[in-house]
Amino acid sequence: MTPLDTLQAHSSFFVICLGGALALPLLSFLLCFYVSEKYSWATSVLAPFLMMASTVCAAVVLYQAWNHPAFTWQRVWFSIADHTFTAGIHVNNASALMLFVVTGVSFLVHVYSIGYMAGDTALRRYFAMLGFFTFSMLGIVVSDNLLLIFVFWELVGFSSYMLIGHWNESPAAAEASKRAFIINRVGDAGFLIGLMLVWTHGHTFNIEALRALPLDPAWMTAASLCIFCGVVGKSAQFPLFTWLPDAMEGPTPVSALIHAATMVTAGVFLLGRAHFLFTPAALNVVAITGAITALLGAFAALSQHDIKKVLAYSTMSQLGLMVAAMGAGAPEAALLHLFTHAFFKACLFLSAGSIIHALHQAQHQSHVNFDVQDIRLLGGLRKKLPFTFIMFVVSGSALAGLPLFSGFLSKDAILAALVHWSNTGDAWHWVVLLVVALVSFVTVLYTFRLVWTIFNGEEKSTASLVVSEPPVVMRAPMAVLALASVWIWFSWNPFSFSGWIYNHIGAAKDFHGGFVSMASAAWVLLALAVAYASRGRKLDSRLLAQGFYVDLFSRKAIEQPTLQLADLTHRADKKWIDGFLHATAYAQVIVANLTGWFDRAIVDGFVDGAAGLAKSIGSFTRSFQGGKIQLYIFWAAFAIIIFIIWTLL
Amino acid sequence: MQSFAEKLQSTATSFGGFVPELVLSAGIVIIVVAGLIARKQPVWTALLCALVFLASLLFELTYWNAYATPRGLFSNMLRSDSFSAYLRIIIDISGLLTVFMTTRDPKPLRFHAEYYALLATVILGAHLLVMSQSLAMVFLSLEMISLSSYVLAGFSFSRHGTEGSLKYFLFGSVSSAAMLYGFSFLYGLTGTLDFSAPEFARQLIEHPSPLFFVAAAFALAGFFFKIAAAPLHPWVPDVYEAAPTPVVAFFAVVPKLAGLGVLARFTLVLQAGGHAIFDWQLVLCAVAILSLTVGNFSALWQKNAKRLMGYSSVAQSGFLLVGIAAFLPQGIHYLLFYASAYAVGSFIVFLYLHYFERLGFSSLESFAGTGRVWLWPSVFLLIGFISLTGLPPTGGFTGKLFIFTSLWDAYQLSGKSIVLWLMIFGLLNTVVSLFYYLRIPFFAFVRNGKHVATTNNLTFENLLGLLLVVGILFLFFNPGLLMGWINKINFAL
Amino acid sequence: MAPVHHFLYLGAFLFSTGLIVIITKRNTIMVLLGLELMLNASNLNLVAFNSLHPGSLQGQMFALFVIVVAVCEAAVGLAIVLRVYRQYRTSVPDHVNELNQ
Amino acid sequence: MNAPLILFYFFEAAAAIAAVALLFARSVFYGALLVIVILLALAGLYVLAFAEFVAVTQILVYAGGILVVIIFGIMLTSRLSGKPLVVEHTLPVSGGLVGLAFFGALVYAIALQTFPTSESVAKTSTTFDATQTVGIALMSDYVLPFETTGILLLMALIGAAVMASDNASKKI
Repeated sequence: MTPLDTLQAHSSFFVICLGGALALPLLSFLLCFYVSEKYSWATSVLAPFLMMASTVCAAVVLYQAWNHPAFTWQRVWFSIADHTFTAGIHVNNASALMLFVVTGVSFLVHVYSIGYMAGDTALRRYFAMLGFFTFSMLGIVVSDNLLLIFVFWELVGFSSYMLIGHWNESPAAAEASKRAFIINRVGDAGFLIGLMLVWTHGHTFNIEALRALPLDPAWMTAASLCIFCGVVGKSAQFPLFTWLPDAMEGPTPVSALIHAATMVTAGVFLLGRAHFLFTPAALNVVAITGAITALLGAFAALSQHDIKKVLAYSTMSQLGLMVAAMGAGAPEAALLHLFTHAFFKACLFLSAGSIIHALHQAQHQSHVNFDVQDIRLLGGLRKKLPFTFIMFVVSGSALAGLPLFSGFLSKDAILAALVHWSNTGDAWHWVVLLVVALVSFVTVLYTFRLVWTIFNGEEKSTASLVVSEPPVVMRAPMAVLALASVWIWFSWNPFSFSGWIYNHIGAAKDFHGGFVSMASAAWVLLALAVAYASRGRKLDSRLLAQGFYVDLFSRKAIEQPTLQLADLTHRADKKWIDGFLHATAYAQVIVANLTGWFDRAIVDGFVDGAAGLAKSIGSFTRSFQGGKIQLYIFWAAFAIIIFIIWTLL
Repeated sequence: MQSFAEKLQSTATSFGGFVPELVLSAGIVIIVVAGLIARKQPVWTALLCALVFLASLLFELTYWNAYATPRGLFSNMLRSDSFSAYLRIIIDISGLLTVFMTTRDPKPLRFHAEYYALLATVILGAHLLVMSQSLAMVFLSLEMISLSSYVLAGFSFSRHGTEGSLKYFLFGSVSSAAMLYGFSFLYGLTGTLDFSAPEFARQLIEHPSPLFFVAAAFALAGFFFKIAAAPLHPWVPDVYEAAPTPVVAFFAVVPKLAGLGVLARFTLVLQAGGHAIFDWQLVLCAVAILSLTVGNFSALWQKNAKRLMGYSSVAQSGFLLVGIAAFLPQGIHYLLFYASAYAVGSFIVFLYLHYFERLGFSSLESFAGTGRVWLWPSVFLLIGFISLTGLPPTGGFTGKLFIFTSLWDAYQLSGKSIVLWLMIFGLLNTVVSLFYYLRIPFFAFVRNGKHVATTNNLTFENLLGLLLVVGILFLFFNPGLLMGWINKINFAL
Repeated sequence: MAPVHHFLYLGAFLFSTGLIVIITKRNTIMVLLGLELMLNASNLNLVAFNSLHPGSLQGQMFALFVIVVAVCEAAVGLAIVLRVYRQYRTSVPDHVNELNQ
Repeated sequence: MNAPLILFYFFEAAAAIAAVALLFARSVFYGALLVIVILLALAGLYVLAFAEFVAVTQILVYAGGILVVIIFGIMLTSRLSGKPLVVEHTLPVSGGLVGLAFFGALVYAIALQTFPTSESVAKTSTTFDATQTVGIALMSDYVLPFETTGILLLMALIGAAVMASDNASKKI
């Protein structure tokens, strides 16, 4: 297709807007670097302004591209012999929406950063890299070609490395950025091999062209699994997820950006773009990986004490859900969750940042010092930070998937897709469904545990502090994002995910029986009840506290009118409810420990083990290198004669 | 039977296709004489040497169109064609870059005239080697490269330099003696020294025998030594560690590419278009797999940057061999592309390793924190390493992509499992190489170090490095330009 | 005229002997002598094969060039050995192994 | 059995015995003398294979040139150390086995082989103007390798001078 064709379908205004949406973040990157040190405050005006312009452009693109034929623009990059490499842009509904979400969230994060990063010594670098980060992500979103995606993929990795290590004076931050960089490279190596396999097999990188090719399933399984390796690294899936919690060392707005709109979502988005490459066998692997990640993340989130780490593990768990949905053959459900997640997770992080910011300011004034991110030291902040509390509850409800919030819709879509998948596929598919159901249950638990611990109860370390809400530049983005976390933007009907987005970002399948929706609503509310019941408990001592609550619960049950059934009910309650709570608590401890152990022994062990294996092979190959020349000659002669004899015989 | 006069006449016409080599030969003599006059002025000999290489390069480019029609020179001792011309161009450019690098190094300057004359001799030998089609010329030009290289390896004038020189010499002479022994049997088996002659291939196809296999194996051993492929590689790390860095950069490119050029011709004859009774593709694939594994896995252990590059050079030979092992015309084209990307990437890396070496950083740990102080050199070094690994956006990626494509095509044509294995090993080794190539950048950017230095970014290295980096990025963003040029090369005997 | 095979057997013997000398002798000059043996084995082959093709001189010419190359190798090799000797005070190749990481 | 054949086996035996002796020689000096014996025996074999010019070169260049240089080297190194040069062996068993394996493989391969000959061409008069034939060949067909060896010799000379120069071994 030549540029001319596309201009007939799309106005030149559209093309200019698309170009603007892409180029303005890059411009922001370049300009921020060239602002002189003296005027570095200017970057905090310049960068958000440029991002706003980019967002407006993206909005126009979204408006014009929505439900139109995909905009494609392609030109020959280079050609060798009979192979032609192309590079180009492909904007369909999903990428237009993603374009808008990325620029929008990035814009809000920019605005928020004005307040959050005020006074930072490396403000120029910060805003420059934010712009570059956004640009790289936009590149992934609009590229029509796997090779180009890989290039931007690497750039995203590079800029996240720079941002996570923004405070590089801190050893932890340097270590975390290194870890993110290296673990991502491991995944990227797989991606690279996948690319080579795709190329050798299909002789094209263009996604639309690949879609049209008849591909050999065995090779495509191998290639798609290799590409999935890249996704595993970038989207923090099992077993390459360890960098994500560590990446919390970066500034909080960066975490918001990484978790909501850029970086980790890139993997899921790529899965959506290249979904057709995945054979059923590969999709099974994808689904299982996603389910494992979701489970590990959810349980790990339960046992964390650092407010940002809880959110990090929750992101990992939500990404696991998206990947599982991809594996179940429902990319539109996964993408829907990607979009809803982008808003509420950004809001959660910004709220967490607001708490951290407010407490830091307060600490600074009254000269006390404690770890403001440790939730064990927090409590009762509802009165001091009412606005942040509301924001946190709204976005937390969306994360938990309570009805009337966006998270409910998208999680419902994933559950419906999984129900459909397990009905139609192999028997073990049920396991994935059950895992996902369990994860959505645990999600409620940890979200509200966080809310209750931070905002309710007694004030602990903060009692003596004078805490004030952050400035309006920080509150406004939170409000916008919280507003975007309610259902109305995604579907008119709060109990049906089948709204304007879901139906138009892919070949939407309507699995929707009211049953799933109702069941999931009931399930989430049950979880909410359990969360409420166990709200005050510390995870460490919950086994001791166990009896009291169960007794309370049982006593209420005994007070039921039917005395004859009382004993039976009592025993049933004892047996079931007690057993259930016990099991939950035990499971939490066990899985949390398991996750910790897993992280240390298997994941680190895996990385170390792979390196160790490679090194031991290396020490073998190197052992012929004793430094003695005659030994060298001997080994060379030996190799040759063995080779000759082997061939002669 | 031609008369003597006719032979003289044909010799005289041969000079027409031989101008760059004549320039080089004259240059060697001039440099030696100039060295006697300007004993104390190393700059003048450097300039002279650069001029000689530049002249040779310009003549190559001038005659580029004339090389398009292959012809034999000097009674078919040499073959002038665009394949060898392309390699000679890379070799000349590498020579120029080496001269530029040397001007920054005080060590070789004590014997500067000798140094530059030896450099020019290696270049001349490399020119002759890629053009050779007679076993005698192959041996002579290979020895020309080797003997000069042995001396160049010792130009750091330290104990280690001498040791590297001795090891290089002993290992090299034994392998060239083995190669010569193989050549003598090939001569006996075919009755001719001209391996492009029809009777050479005919004899080998019609009378295959164990001796033919043994002889060819011996002959290949010499080539594998020259391109530093396993199992003839043990000298590489020692020599790379001990020799002056400009010389190492030179060794990593010039003898390797020259050896590769002649190896490509020679194996094509051995394979005889698939008519050979013995499967030489199998041998090449096995050697490539072995080189990749030995080079990459041993490199993981290294603590010294140059030693690490030595093993990396072994591994890169494996990748280069992939292009030959495909036994496809397109494979040769892709090989040339990869060779160009390799040469540029390798020079970037050595240029900056040299730069840091002169600042006192040679072990991997000592690079800790250099990225913060010497930003641009470290970034350029990183790009060089990325290219050697084969990641986008560098020419190394494009090159690797191409040669694996041709390997895949070869697999589809032949269906041999060894080819598939080579592909799998090659891709896996790309991953392994990531771990050690990124170690220096890792130390430079991630680790903290205490360096107090004022840096001047406008240095000679940075200008040259920028040029090379732009080149390597260009090879990624627009490989079509170079590939279009390469595609005009007709590789056939 | 003896059959060409007998030349070749002697050549093979010299080649193998040269190799053994190179690998086993703990003296660099002895190693150089072994090297000369290996080169001479090839020369013997070349001359012997040339006797099968009386019309051409290819083998003999090659042998001549090999002799010249052998001269060069011996000169360079001895120079290197002498320098090793000056710096390491030894002519045992095994003792020259400081590069052995 | 005619005279050339007797001479042939005599030279073969001499070369082989000297080679075996070299294997066991413990003195570098005797080693060098044994190599001279081998080289002379080979020169004899070259004459029997109608390569008089090569034979003469062998005697002049090898026996007269290379070995003088080598013996000079032996003298120089022993003068520097002041100790008699007794040569030990390293890796005697594995080195010997590899050598034997090479020999075995080669003999096996050679024994199976017949070599092509070109009888049809009239035998050029090799006796009286061999030198002239070689000279013409050097100046016509082999002019390139001839000139190449010229440069090779020059560079070997320069290289050897650099490596052997006293100046070079000074510590930097």
